[in-house]
Amino acid sequence: QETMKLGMVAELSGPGAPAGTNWRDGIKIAVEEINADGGILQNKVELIEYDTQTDPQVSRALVQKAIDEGAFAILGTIYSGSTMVNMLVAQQNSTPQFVGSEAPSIVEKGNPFVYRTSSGAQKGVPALTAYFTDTLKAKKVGVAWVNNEFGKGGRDVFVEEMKKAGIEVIADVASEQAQTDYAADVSKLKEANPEAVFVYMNQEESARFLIEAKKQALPMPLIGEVTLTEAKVIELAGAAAEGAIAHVGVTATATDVPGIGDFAKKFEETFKRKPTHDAIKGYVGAWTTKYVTELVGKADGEAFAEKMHGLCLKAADYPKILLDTCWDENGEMSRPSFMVQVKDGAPVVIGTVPAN
Amino acid sequence: MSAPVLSVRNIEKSFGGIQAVRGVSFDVHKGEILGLIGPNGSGKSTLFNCILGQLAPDAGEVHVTGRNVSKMRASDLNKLGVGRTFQQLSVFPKMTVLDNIILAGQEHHGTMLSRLFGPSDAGLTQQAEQLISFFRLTHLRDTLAGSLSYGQQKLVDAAMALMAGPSLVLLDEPAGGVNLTMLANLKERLVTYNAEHGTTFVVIEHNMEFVMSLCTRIIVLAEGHIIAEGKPEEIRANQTVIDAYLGG
Amino acid sequence: MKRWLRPLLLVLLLALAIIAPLGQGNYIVYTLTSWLIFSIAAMGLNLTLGYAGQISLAQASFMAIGAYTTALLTLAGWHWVLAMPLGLILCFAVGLLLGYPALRVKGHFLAFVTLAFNTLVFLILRNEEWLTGGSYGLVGMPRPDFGLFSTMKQLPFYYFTLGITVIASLVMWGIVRSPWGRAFKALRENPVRAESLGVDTRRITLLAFAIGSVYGGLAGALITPLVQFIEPGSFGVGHSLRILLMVVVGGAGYFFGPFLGAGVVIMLPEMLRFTAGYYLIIYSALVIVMLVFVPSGLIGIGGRLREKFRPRREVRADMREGARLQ
Amino acid sequence: MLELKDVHGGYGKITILNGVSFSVPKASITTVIGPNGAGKSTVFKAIFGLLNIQSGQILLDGKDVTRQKPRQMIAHGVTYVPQGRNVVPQLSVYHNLELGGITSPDQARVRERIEKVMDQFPMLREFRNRKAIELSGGQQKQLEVARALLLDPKLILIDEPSIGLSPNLVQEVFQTLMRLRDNGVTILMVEQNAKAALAMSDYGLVLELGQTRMHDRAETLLGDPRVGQLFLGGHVEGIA
Amino acid sequence: MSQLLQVLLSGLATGSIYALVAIGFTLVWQAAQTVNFAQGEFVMLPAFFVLVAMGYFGLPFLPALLVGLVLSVLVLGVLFKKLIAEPILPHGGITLIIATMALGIFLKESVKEFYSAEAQPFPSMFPNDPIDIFGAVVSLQDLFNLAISLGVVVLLTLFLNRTRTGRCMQATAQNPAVAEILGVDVKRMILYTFLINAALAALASFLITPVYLAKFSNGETLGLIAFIAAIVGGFNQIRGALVGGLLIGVLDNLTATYVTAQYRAALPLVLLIVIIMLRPQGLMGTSEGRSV
Ligand SMILES: Nc1ncnc2c1ncn2[C@@H]1O[C@H](COP(=O)(O)OP(=O)(O)OP(=O)(O)O)[C@@H](O)[C@H]1O
Ligand SMILES: Nc1ncnc2c1ncn2[C@@H]1O[C@H](COP(=O)(O)OP(=O)(O)OP(=O)(O)O)[C@@H](O)[C@H]1O
Ligand SMILES: [Mg+2]
Ligand SMILES: [Mg+2]
Repeated sequence: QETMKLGMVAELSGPGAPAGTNWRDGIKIAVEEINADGGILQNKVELIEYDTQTDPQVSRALVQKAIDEGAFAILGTIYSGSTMVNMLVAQQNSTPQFVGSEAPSIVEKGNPFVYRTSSGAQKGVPALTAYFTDTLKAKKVGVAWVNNEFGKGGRDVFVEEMKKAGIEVIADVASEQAQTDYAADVSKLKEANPEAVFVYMNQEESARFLIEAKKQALPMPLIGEVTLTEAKVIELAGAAAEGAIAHVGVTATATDVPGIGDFAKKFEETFKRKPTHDAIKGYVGAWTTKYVTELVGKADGEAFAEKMHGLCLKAADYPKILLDTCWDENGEMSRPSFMVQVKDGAPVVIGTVPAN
Repeated sequence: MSAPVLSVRNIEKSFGGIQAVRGVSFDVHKGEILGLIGPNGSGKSTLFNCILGQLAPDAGEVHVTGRNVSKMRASDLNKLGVGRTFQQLSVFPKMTVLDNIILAGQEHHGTMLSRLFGPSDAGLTQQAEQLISFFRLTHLRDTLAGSLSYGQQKLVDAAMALMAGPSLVLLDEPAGGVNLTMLANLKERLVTYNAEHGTTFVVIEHNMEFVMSLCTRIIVLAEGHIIAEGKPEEIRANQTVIDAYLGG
Repeated sequence: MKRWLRPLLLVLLLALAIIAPLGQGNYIVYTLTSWLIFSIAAMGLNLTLGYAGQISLAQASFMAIGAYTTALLTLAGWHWVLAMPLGLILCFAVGLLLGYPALRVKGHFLAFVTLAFNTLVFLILRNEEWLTGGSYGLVGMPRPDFGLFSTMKQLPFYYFTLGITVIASLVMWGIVRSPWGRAFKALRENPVRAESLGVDTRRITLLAFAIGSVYGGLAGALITPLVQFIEPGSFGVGHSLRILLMVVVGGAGYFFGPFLGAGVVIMLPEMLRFTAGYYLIIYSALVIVMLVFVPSGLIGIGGRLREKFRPRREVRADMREGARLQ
Repeated sequence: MLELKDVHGGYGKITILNGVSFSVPKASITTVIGPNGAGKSTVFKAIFGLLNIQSGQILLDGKDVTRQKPRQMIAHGVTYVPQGRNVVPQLSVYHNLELGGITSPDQARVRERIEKVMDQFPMLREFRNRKAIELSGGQQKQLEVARALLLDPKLILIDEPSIGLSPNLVQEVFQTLMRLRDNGVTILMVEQNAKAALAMSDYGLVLELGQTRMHDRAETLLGDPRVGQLFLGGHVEGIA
Repeated sequence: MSQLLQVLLSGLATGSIYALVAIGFTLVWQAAQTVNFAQGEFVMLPAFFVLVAMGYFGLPFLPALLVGLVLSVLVLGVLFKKLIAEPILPHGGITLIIATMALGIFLKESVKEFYSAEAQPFPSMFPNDPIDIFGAVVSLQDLFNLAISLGVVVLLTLFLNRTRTGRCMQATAQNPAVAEILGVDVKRMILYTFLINAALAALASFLITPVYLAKFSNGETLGLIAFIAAIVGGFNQIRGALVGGLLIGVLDNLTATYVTAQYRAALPLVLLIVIIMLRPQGLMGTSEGRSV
């Protein structure tokens, strides 16, 4: 029995560390399960970790290193800036790469070897539009976003979507990564007084924003994509998270989906904390690598790419994919998703959104 | 008679309430060795700093060979041939003695660009070594100037002021800490310069033997004013000066 | 050091640099290349900080200017050889500009001004999307092709960078051993005295910044084809601090300090990677330990060791001349 | 009182002192002379614990004090006024003076003494609230000398007090030192202003190349033609 | 109107936090003539001591705070001084600055590896009740922060300038050679400096973390902004840190609200550069005196 190497290249230190470590830990669980299940093509899987320090240049070097050291697939990175660089290397070496990044541009470069583990912003955000038009019947909205490539991507898609839906964006509030003081942001929104605010930030930023919003008693509903209702955000923001709404691709709170419940339980037992969205993404990425490699029948990058495009995996046949999932010819993914709201300090699924 | 080498007109300088220099004027002519003495804090060093552009005077003008240099920067003034030393030791501590002295001369040779492409010592090693050996520092040529003894640094300082071959030199306490034998050599050297090149000197000094035997004329400053002026023997006999400065 | 030892050592080092990447994986070659590039950037800062004593926390922003200029021009179809000099000229001009505050403020105030400048450059790169691609960065810059010699592959690109590093070092060597070098040091040690000796401290200060910046720009111009992707985040204040770290760890004010420093800052984490999550902890601890034991930088380590194992006593130099009073 | 026995020492690997031996009797003034770079200041540093002593012994009242720390030397009743400028730049003149008596348990007495020395050097009173750095060179030196008088030392090491002081103040300082000697304080002084210094001293010490060359009564040294020729400016050597 | 008031008040509240951290910079400068680039991490760490004391040892909040304070003083004060500051200080400021940069990485990464990479909530010492002032909202916590930084500035200024120990500390920083010759216990003065600094960092940590959340990377931005605040205020005056901190807090909020959010980090910097150019010694700083 041989071993097959999986290169996990992620943001284990630097600003991306929270996302990166969750991604890693999700993958760790997946690899453990895969090995218990006989590995990939009867080969044991060895996971090698590479820390990019959240630095794109380092990430590029590390993807190169992982491939030099014999990795047959790459898992990572999460920050779009890094992925944009290192996906070139994987492409040059015809190595399949599952990424956690959500920036639209990743799948627009015609790279056949890069695949998402969650929908990009250009799929996730439009899924929300219906909520603004039908449920809220909003005419004027605001957007508060973190000014990095992640936030900017989401914000651009949102503004575009609103225009299409005929909704006016009357407050467009950018904030810095790792910002701590949201007083100005919130007071600007308060002054503009839109009917709802789309909040697109990373975890702690979301929490700090929510806290300030509560302090200044911001009256309108706050709606986010993925992060805003994550367990971590609720833990950090406490009562201030109450009522926040988000569209979530796949959420650990959707425990009635059997695979998700199992994963969440196992994760909590192993790491003593709740899995985040990033953990699930890593988990799904690792399992997909197994499924697709076995579908192809050998570790071959070209064939893998061939197989991936237009592939749909049903949760019934491939339980660890968690939800029925498809990848299009660009590597973009689609699957059903949820609307979640924080009620009594816990996220509750308030609706499902079909795959788009 | 030609224009004085240095003409100081009505210089005033105060520091937040303290009037250090209160309207001082004097002329120095070519070939003179002028002594500037006065009690501690009478404004001598401040006057030097105003003359040489290290401090901006509140009022007054300075002329060097007839040219108004009041607003001129110290480096340009130096290029006009005005050299100086500071009262406080001011060698470049982490450079060798040789480098210290070459530096003092290099800016007077060639242009900025020619210095970049020319020889690394600007052709000054020999001249610098002569000065070094004159001040009995040959064995310290490649030592960092900061690890010299007080008196030795004082000598390097003086050598630096002389290196560029200036026509007017202002020395602030050149004798302090220098061994008497070496001081006699220094005096000899200043006199030789003065005689051979007509170099003009203005010297602040508290060592009366040195001042009285070196200078051709002396100005006494007290509380920012000139209180006396004259030949050394006149000053030595002047009762005001004795009371204010020399002591009984 | 004996007279023949130094050239011999240099030839040896160069030979080492030539054979080092042979037979290594792409990753090692890539890392060696970034070592050379950061050595260039650190060499520039070493001039500004180590020789001329002007604190600058903005070296990364000059890398950015060099990198973006080269990137935009090569993307527009220019050859690197034409794009790079333009970047350097721009860096020289901006470096002069940044030097102006240094004429007025010193020490930590200067540190602040340069730091603010770095932040400003970062924000412009991020916000002016029409030009710089904003936070998405620029991607797909070609590596220079010289007809017979194409640098597309990792190894040729390494030799290309090595060549440029050698040229840059020779030029730097020329500068620091010329009278300019002496004037830079004089500025560091005692600007008032230097001014009184005819050193035009204004001009020398500005030059210290401008030349140092050009080296930053050159490093940036090389990063562009190396990584083939640039984004504002790679040129933030943190990266300036990292270059500062290289200079001090190597030995500020010593010619070879930057090479050592860049080596440690870039290679050491690579070597420690086997320790998984702990490598940054170990790395930072090692840096601290090193500074405690050789505060003058790694370059001083040889002397320290010699001192330790072969302690020598020297008699005072004037003993030879003999006493005059017996 | 103070005795040095064959002291060797220096900076880093360079040995500057090559066997310095002498003794200083109690309640006397000894002036050290010698060319620039002879090692005069280095001897003071060696005594006060600021130098790396390679071999030899320093005895104070018969007790071995070799390699003791400056703070211990102060506790033994030794104070030191170094060459050059040595003030705390951003503190006021008064607070600089106060630091001179910082080790004394009796602060009331220190305050009294500060008033006394300010009588002696009126400039200090006038400028008591100014920052020390703002003073002129000579004013800073006065501050330093005054600061050394605030404790009741047994032994004062004073390195070229005359640098920068106007002639009347030099006389004032010398007289103060003589008064102190008459009260039983021992004084070891370096002076280039050697004729005046030797004239008020009991003993003289000639140092050259880090070795003691002569050690005798001050009058004897003043009268010695070799000393006069070599160190007191009696003769101008050929100019190189 | 109420928006302007809100922005000003919030700016002051944030500014007082910056001030509290900035004081550490000026203190270390005044007493050791160096810059502690790990200051931000010094403020990040104590909160984690408290979390460990509460989480792993089950202590209630107040005793845990006490444990946090003691540990901070030991680790950031005593250990820092003995292992890093003392050996490196004699070799000049810049070397120590670099060492503290490395220390910053060390602390940050250690917390991340041994505690958590994720942000943690942190309980507040003071009630977080909102108070309405003419339509603008501040929390009680904000008011306490402001009052405490004011108090610290006054106390420290008095200590440094009015007590003999304080002056000995200044003497040690400004001219250690002279201090030593005069019999000042130089090592002890340095120890005092770092002890006070550590205690201050712990205090700042306990006040800030409820708002900022406990996270290993908090020190980066905080340290940088506080450094800038200290400089702008004039490095050599404790009260400068307060003025600098408040100024930056207010400017930042005003810029973000009324001018540009994209460049909110830049505009205050540009203004501050202008200030520095006009007053090179900083807003509250005094000039260092004659140089010739
Ligand atoms: N930068 C300054 N700030 C405040 N006061 C100053 C400054 N420079 C000089 N002074 C004051 O101005 C007066 C004159 O000082 P200056 O240094 O010119 O004296 P001096 O004649 O050279 O004395 P000395 O013989 O002691 O060197 C002194 O009272 C001094 O305290
Ligand atoms: N810090 C130092 N490092 C290395 N060498 C030094 C240091 N200080 C002094 N020296 C050397 O030691 C020798 C003696 O110096 P010292 O200061 O004792 O001389 P000195 O007799 O006091 O001279 P001066 O009359 O000039 O004050 C000199 O040759 C000097 O170069
Ligand atoms: Mg003077
Ligand atoms: Mg001496």
